[in-house]
Amino acid sequence: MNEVLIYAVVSLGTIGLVSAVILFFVAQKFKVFEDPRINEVEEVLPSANCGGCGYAGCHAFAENIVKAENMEGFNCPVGGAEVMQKVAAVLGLVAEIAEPMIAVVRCNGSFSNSPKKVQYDGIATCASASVLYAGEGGCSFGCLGLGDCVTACNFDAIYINPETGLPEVNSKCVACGACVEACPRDIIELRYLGKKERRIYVSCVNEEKGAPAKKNCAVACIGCAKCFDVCPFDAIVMKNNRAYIDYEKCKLCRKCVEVCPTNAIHEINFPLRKLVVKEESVKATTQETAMKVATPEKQENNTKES
Amino acid sequence: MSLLSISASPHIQGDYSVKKIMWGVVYALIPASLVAIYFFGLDAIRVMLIAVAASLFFEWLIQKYLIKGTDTYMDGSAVITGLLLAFNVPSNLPWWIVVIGALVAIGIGKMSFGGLGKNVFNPALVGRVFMLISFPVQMTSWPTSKPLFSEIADAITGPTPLGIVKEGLDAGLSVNQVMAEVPSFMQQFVGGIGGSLGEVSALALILGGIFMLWKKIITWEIPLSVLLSAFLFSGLFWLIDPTHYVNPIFHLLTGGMMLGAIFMATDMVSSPMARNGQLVFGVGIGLLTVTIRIWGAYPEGMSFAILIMNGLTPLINTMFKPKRFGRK
Amino acid sequence: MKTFQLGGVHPPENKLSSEAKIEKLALPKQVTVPVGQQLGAPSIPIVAKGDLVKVGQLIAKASGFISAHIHSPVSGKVFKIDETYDTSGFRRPSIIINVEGDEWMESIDRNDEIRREIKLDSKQIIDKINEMGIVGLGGATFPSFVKLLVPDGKKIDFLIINGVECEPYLTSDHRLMLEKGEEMLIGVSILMKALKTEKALIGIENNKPDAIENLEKLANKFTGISVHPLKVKYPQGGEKQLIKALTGREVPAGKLPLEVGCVVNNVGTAFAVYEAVQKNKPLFERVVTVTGKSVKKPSNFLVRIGTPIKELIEAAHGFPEDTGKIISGGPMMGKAVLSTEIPVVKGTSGILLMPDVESKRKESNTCIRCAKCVSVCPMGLEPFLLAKTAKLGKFDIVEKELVMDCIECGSCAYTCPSNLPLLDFIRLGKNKVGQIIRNRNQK
Amino acid sequence: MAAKTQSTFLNMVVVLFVVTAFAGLALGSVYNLTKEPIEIAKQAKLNDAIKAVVPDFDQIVKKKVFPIDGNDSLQFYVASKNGQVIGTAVETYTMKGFSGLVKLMVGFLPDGTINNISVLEQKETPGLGTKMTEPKFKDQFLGIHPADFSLKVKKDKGNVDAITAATISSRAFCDAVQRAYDTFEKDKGGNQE
Amino acid sequence: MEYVIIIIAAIFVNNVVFAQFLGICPFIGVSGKISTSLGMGGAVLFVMTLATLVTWLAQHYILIPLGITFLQTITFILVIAALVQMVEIMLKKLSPSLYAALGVFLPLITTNCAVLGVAILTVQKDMNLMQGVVFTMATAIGFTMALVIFAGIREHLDNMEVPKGMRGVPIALVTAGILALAFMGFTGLV
Amino acid sequence: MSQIKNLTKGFIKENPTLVLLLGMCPTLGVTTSALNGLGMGLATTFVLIGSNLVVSAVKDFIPDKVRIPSYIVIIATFVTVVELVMQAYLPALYNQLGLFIPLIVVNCIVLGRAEAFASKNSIGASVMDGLGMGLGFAFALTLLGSIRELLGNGAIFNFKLIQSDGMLVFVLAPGAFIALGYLIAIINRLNKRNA
Ligand SMILES: Cc1cc2nc3c(=O)[nH]c(=O)nc-3n(C[C@H](O)[C@H](O)[C@H](O)COP(=O)(O)O)c2cc1C
Ligand SMILES: Cc1cc2nc3c(=O)[nH]c(=O)nc-3n(C[C@H](O)[C@H](O)[C@H](O)COP(=O)(O)O)c2cc1C
Ligand SMILES: Cc1cc2nc3c(=O)[nH]c(=O)nc-3n(C[C@H](O)[C@H](O)[C@H](O)COP(=O)(O)O)c2cc1C
Ligand SMILES: Cc1cc2nc3c(=O)[nH]c(=O)nc-3n(C[C@H](O)[C@H](O)[C@H](O)CO)c2cc1C
Ligand code: SF4
Ligand code: SF4
Ligand code: SF4
Ligand code: SF4
Ligand code: FES
Repeated sequence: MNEVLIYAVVSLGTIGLVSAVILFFVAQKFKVFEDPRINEVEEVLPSANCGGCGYAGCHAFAENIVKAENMEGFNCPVGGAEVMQKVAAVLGLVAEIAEPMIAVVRCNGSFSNSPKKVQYDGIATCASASVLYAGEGGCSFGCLGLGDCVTACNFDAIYINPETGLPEVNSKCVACGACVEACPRDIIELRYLGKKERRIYVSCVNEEKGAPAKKNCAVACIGCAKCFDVCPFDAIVMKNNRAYIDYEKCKLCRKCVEVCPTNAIHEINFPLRKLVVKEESVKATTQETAMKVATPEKQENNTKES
Repeated sequence: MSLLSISASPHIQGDYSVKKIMWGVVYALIPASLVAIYFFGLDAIRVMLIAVAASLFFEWLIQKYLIKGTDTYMDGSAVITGLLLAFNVPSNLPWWIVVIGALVAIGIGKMSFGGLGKNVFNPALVGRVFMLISFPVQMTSWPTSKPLFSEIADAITGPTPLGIVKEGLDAGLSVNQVMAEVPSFMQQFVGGIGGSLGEVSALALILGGIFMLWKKIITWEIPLSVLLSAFLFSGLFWLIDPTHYVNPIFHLLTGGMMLGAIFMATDMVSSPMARNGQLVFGVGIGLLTVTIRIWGAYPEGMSFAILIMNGLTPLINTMFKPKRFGRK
Repeated sequence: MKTFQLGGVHPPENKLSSEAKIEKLALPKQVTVPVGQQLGAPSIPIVAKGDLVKVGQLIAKASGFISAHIHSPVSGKVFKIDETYDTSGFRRPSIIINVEGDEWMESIDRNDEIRREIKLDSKQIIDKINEMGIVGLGGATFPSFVKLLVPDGKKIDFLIINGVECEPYLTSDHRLMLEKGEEMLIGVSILMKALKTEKALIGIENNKPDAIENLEKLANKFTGISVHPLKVKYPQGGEKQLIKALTGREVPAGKLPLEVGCVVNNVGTAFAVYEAVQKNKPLFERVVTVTGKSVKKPSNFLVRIGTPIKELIEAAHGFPEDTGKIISGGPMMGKAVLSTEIPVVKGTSGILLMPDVESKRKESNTCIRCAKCVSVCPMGLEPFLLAKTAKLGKFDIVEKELVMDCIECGSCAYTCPSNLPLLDFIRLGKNKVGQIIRNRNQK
Repeated sequence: MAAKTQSTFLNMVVVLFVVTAFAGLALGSVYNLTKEPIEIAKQAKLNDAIKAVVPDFDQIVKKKVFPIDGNDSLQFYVASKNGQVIGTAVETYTMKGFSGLVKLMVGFLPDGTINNISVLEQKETPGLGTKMTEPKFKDQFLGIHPADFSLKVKKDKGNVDAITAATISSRAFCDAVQRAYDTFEKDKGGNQE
Repeated sequence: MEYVIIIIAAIFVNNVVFAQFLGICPFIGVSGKISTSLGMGGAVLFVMTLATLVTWLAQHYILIPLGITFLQTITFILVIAALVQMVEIMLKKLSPSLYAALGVFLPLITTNCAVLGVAILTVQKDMNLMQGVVFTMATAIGFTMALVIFAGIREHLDNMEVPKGMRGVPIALVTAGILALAFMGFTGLV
Repeated sequence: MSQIKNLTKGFIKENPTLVLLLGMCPTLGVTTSALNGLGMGLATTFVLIGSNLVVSAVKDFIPDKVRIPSYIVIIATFVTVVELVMQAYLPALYNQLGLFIPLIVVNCIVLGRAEAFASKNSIGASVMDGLGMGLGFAFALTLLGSIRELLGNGAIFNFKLIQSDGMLVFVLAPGAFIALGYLIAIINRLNKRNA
């Protein structure tokens, strides 16, 4: 061995030794504990950072669930049960199985059902328009059609149908609730996806009395309570001149759908039945009956897409 | 009757428009263009036409095929960019360099950022500095002015007054010795000194500036702060040692000082929004220009100074806010 | 000539109706009186369907401190109490009265004679103003008596009377100052007495030289009232701007004029105060300008509250064919209305019918950062930045950039060469930031 | 995966020591292997430079250091053939380049005529100043005698054609050559060793 | 005067980022916000100065005396790595907020060319310790300046709708290019 | 993952420079010509392969706390080897690349691959990964070098294609940034189209 070799080995080795010693002691002295499971949980999460879980992004969710040490109230809507099971595995817990949900748009004030009375000429955000005026069709509860919900959705799951001017939800929806939050008129609601993706809901949130409601929109809920009367399961609540179907109680029997005089109750993904259209509603709106039949079909198609 | 329309207040709009502003600048550039044509003849027309046409063409092309926005090429801003680009180059610049300059100005300087209003840097200056550094030979061989109708033969190239001074001082000559070789202040003011198309006549540029001030296209803050700070800063050194530092008036009248202060630093897109910010911006340009002129390798520092301050503009905008009503 | 320093614009004045004398409008067949006409809590109806009411009879009571009484503008029978459409198409509870005759409450002094002597003391005046349901007629409909309650330890140096009327088109204040100058000045004296202040400054823009001249002449008879011509500049009528223009004082952000020893009232309010205190007359009618470039006879009407605006338009010789937008108020701050069925309320200062071509917003481009909006903002804000960040949903920045200081004057959107709907976005930001602040304060 | 070594104090220190020591060993060996080639490469470069600027020499290449006007010293390589000095390669420099240092090897014939010049080191702008290495510029110095050829660019009233748009580099080049010549002249007396 | 020249040269004329191409990764990575870039600049200033100090000593008291300058690279990087890790651990404890702000980028300082580059430059240029430290600090200031200017521009661009294809890194690089163009104006100042 | 995939992913899809944006300094600093880019790329490839190999071989013996320092030492060793060898046999290129050779140590790609790949994978896979990433890096550098040389000097690999001076900017700092910016924009677009 020559000199250079010795110097090299000794000096480098010494430097290595010294750094290791110093590092060790510094590390000892300034130790900060961070639960390593936080990172593990975060790795399992889909990193969509959509906030659908109610926390500021996936990291915050991971932090909180690790801190809580239990799964209660924690759900990642994007990942669904599968991901929650993985998270549970990391934490050594059992995952609650949350029933899958989807967003529904509870307004059917399409161009034909609720014709334009004025022309909006401002910026295209529902938040802005909803403060400014009732809406082009005159209903001050209805959809403004400017798509704040569409902007809010991170999953391309909601879009405005150019023919109706209303948003429609497709099967990409992960029920994160961003659109629910975004809608200034509280039109969108998360409901159970339902068996075979079948759902029944009142597609109107108008709280006006029958006459003025009907004046602006042919398919408004007029608060007549016929559905309320017919429901065998007490799933329908009447409040503020409108009916609301509780999705926890609804057994999808479709009785209410038949009795609604304005066709405000929508059923989705049910097999088509013979068109039993009642006299009065035909008189009221021929166009909209066709609409109503068309809507479920469209949704069905959407579901099939993926 | 059509449907009533609904919108939030205000319900009326003033009659300013982007087009009006931009074409206003183009009108303001006319005196300087005429002077350029007078002194550099057909060459000036050639360079200006090529620059404007190329700028318009690239703006249209990129708009249409790359960013697919609405057609804005006729709003006049590209015309200004083209004209100012032409104003910043010697009249004998080969046509293809002018075209490259326009491509860089519009393509890199403006459209890469998204087009009108979004660029950080002054597009014409991006083009100009790019050319200056890419083609130093062509960009720094200035034809001596060759007034229209005069007999002087072509292709005599001569340095600009700033170049003469820089060379001279670098070679160790005193100010008096070098100043003997440059045109008089009067000549510099009215026109006829060698240099780029747009910098030969301070008078024509000032006329354009007054027009823009009158039309409220620009405000006084930026031009004045640039000129004043450059004057004071160079004046300070001149007072200390007049044999090594030239007269501040010389600094004001030569090179791109007037062109930059009146037409290029004032580009609203790339300058600060608040009044105090604009003053800071202007002073920064003045100081940097003089610094580069006196100590740097380049005889002229206006373009660099403006670009650097363009880069600082976002910071200035966050640090200098308008005077708020009812707040300290 | 005095004016405020920061910002401001000068839109075309278009005061088409400035020569039109105030006319009394014929009584309508039915009036719709919304119970929420003032800033603050809606009032509570105290009449029922079928009740007979007289002109000036209390029909709805204030429901809280910041609220106001509402009096019947007509005599007749209450047809129903139900929701009706407001300016924006929302449904609001209103009292609908079928007009029968014109029978006034006996307490109201209907004599045309001017009553100059102020008998009541400060406290009584304030109570009277409250009782008569007076709200600010300058636009905000803020219950006037609240402003007059000066907290202990605060002293009011100036009562400022807002005769600026800086909005284009509108002329109701102008006509009032010409035709009811003296009554208005007595109203001012009453307000001075209520506030226990010696000085009142009346600010009038010098595009109304006749009003200035009239009031200057009359003011000589009063002590402590002076008239100040102001350079024409919008939004000089904004109270902060007016205080700055007249006194040089700057109301600190987020604070009331009280902070700098001022109270601002509109000339219309002063006149209403005169009528309330001297004539015992509640606020149930007001002057409304009906105007527009295609309107055949631009007019100023004295109108009962609750009259549908279509009747006003009829009286101005009809609805122009080319109308594209109807605005309640002026073109800078007014609200676009959905239909002509809506009633005149206490805050209605004018009805403007805009021709179709003018009413459509011009196509907007991108911001060219020309800073014009910055230079015209009377509050020293950066509208382009507020609008952009609000649009992008960066509400933390919107808040930091002081969006809550915006007085929504619209100067920025008016001036923008790119026709950007700046104020739309700024309002959006203001709403969101307001929510955020409220949520934060709740925590 | 095999169980990972834990982060105990001993493990840490030992591992890091072993790794570094091993690295030292490996590098020391490579160094020993490459030491010679590196020396040779350096030497070769110098030799090439000398060879390029003086006429064919046979044996000795002397190294000398001559101080010049108080300043730094320059390296001289005196070449001789058959015992006769046939030229001197002077390693000269200037700091006046566009980017500072420019190092040249200037070859003089015994009478002071410039035989050839090669550029040892420069950091000038590619495409501008770097043109000093090209024959087009360099060759104008061949065979001239600085006594009757002003080593200044034409702009400064000398005889040298500057590189277009790179006057600064050209000046620097001249400056370095001038320094070499001055030192060479000054040294002439004691040249014989 | 000598120091003034070193400082001006290091900050403006030969700016690390715009002219020397060192530390580009953090320049692109940490320049999203003005506040973070200031923090990063501070961290770099601190680490860089410390690193130069230590490596200079190592060079002059170990490597040169022992004739093993070929170990320069490995020695320097080892020393710097240990140093950064130490700073990181200490910062985590002493100022969690600063640590949170700089987050992942502290370890990145190890792999920031600027730190090692400047340490090597200092010994390459034969600077003495004082010059080396001044040079390093000026370089770090130049780095911070570039970072902050750039962060300002990027915050601004965040509010602009930059065309899709150019959004993010491409426009950042183009902007850096134009800034570098502008900084060429300082050529020749020293 | 198949070995081939380990090798090829570094070229376009996961190209360390153009997609992952690592190792920007050498990318910008040495690409004044295609040849320099290639030289730098190959030198880095060598270091990558070597360090990946050693790291994956010794990964189990290294405690976590000294992981990074140990990896760095390993990398630095290979870098110094490259340095010495180049000095000995390619002195001209060594002078051209200058400071950037020792800086390979801190090239984020090298440490990044050691950390992210070699410390978790077998020796074979790690070598392939190193080779792939290295070649990807070399490819990017050569590409950028060619573009800059072409625009700046009208040549590629010193082979003059255009008989004029070219645009000087591209040889200088600003041109490096600008050229890389547009190159990345183009690659992004291509990747999106493929995906
Ligand atoms: C909650 C609230 C409380 C107020 N209190 C007072 C007050 O005590 N004294 C006063 O002079 N004005 C008070 N004001 C009125 C404002 O100063 C102002 O005159 C009113 O909002 C209308 O102004 P504008 O038309 O300029 O918007 C109050 C306003 C609000 C909204
Ligand atoms: C932008 C703006 C413009 C205004 N212009 C006027 C005006 O021209 N005349 C007026 O009396 N009030 C105007 N106001 C309302 C005043 O700020 C203030 O509320 C009013 O003068 C207070 O008096 P009042 O309570 O008697 O209505 C304006 C308010 C704003 C925000
Ligand atoms: C980026 C850049 C690099 C330059 N590099 C050099 C150089 O290496 N050598 C040089 O003499 N001049 C260089 N210059 C040009 C000088 O700044 C100066 O303009 C020139 O040397 C003097 O001009 P002239 O030769 O036309 O008289 C460079 C210019 C720029 C813009
Ligand atoms: C007062 C004024 C000055 C301008 N100056 C320039 C200029 O120096 N360079 C330029 O390219 N465009 C200029 N423009 C045009 C326009 O603002 C510019 O192209 C934008 O930067 C493009 O977004 C100017 C416009 C105005 C109104
Ligand atoms: S549609 Fe609504 S709930 Fe469904 S994913 Fe989109 S935002 Fe979330
Ligand atoms: S559902 Fe709500 S958010 Fe969506 S378009 Fe309609 S109003 Fe807007
Ligand atoms: S609306 Fe608000 S932001 Fe716009 S000018 Fe008026 S106060 Fe300023
Ligand atoms: S006025 Fe309009 S274009 Fe000008 S800065 Fe403001 S928002 Fe932008
Ligand atoms: S390569 Fe230089 S900082 Fe990453």
